[in-house]
Amino acid sequence: MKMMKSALFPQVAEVDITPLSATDLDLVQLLSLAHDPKAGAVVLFSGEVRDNSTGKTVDYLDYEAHESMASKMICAIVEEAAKRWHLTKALAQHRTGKVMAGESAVVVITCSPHRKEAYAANRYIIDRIKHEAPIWKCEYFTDGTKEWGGNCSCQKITGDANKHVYEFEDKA
Amino acid sequence: MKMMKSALFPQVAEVDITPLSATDLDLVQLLSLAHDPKAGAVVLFSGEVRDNSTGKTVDYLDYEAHESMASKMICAIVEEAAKRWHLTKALAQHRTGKVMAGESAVVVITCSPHRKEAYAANRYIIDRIKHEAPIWKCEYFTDGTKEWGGNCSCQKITGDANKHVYEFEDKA
Amino acid sequence: MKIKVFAALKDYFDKDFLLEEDLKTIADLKAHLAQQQPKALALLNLCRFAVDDEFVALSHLIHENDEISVIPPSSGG
Amino acid sequence: MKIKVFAALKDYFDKDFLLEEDLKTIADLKAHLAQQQPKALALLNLCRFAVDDEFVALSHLIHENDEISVIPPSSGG
Repeated sequence: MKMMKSALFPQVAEVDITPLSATDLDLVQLLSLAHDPKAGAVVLFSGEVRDNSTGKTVDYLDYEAHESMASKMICAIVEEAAKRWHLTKALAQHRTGKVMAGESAVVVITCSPHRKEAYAANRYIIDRIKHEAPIWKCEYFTDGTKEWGGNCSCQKITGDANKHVYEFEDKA
Repeated sequence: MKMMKSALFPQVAEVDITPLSATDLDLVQLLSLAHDPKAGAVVLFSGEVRDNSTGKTVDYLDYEAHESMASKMICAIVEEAAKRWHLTKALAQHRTGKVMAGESAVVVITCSPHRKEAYAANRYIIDRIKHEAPIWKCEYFTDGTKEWGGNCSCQKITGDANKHVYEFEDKA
Repeated sequence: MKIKVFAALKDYFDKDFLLEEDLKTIADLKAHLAQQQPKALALLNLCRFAVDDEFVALSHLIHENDEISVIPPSSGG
Repeated sequence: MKIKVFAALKDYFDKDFLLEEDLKTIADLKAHLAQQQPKALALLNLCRFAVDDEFVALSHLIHENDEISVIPPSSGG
């Protein structure tokens, strides 16, 4: 699947990757794909599996996705951000399956002539993916227990588990 | 030179790199140095040489630095950010000498358990380095002309070429 | 209709199954699932529903051959 | 005193040179440099001065063996 549709956003070079990956995210390859001599600013975010959660030692996470919906949603979020912030390139890729502590679960790369836009778009993309994409983590601890990842705490503010508070909005 | 002094910031693991580099910035090596299983969020900024500036095609930039002052200042900025945002790791490295269009001139990596702090600290570090570190670029164009890089436009607001406006402040 | 459930919902339901009941709307489906597995009610109340990969409202009318996904709140990233 | 200049200042001065003049303060040094190279005045007005790698004010008293850096506004990154 193409992350970018050049027909819609001719200013955005296509980055030909899948938004979901069942194997290790290759940050080096993704960085080189996002490389663009027209972009003065490149921002990469990597969300990595922490070695502890709620006081317990994490062995690994297992990510489940509604694959067709998550793929479409990630592409749409990246495209919207690319348009809104006039990015020269943008991509996002999320792991599925077993991700060990210390490994990357999600990567977002945004490229722009100026750094302000690259940061803002990057934050927008990761916040929306985390809040909205139908992807779920199950934490497996070294003590043999497991736990489905809780959703965000936005519900305390919005009163709806599917309505979210976005920190990027005041920066857009 | 150590980017981090663990005696001052025992929560920050030392990253043993020089803040200035006369050779290619090795983003892959820097990313692997910054890797930390306690950090859920890794943000990398790469400032790259654009292939055009003021309507002309850029061949390369040549970066000059007051090396001792720039090195100390970059270290101090990174340490301050690490302390302020409780980063698990942080590093910054700026090129000196000839940097071709498309190559990276400066890299900042920030690691934190949560992404908000990693983004804010990253932005803080690059903004302060760009505004304050005694480093200067000279642009060499393909038409054979050259031009010393202008400083930022903060003076229009502050009335002083050495007083700057920081976009990160409202997010700290 | 074919039902697909995800994540913690699989502690209560098979990951996909067929329903032959006469359910008119998504709200009817939700009530039916809660009746089958009362302990899943709190989680079902947090879920969104999708038909053919598009989110739909509780008032959405179900067609016989719809494939309906029950989507818990996201916990990716 | 030893003077070091950087970046565009090198279009007007050697990158380092010795000054034997009797200059009491950094302000005196700045005036002296502007007198030597009037075209550099606009740039000198934007510069900061550092002694032994520390920025100093224009009122700073110069010592005989000081190494003084004239620092144009940054344009790194």
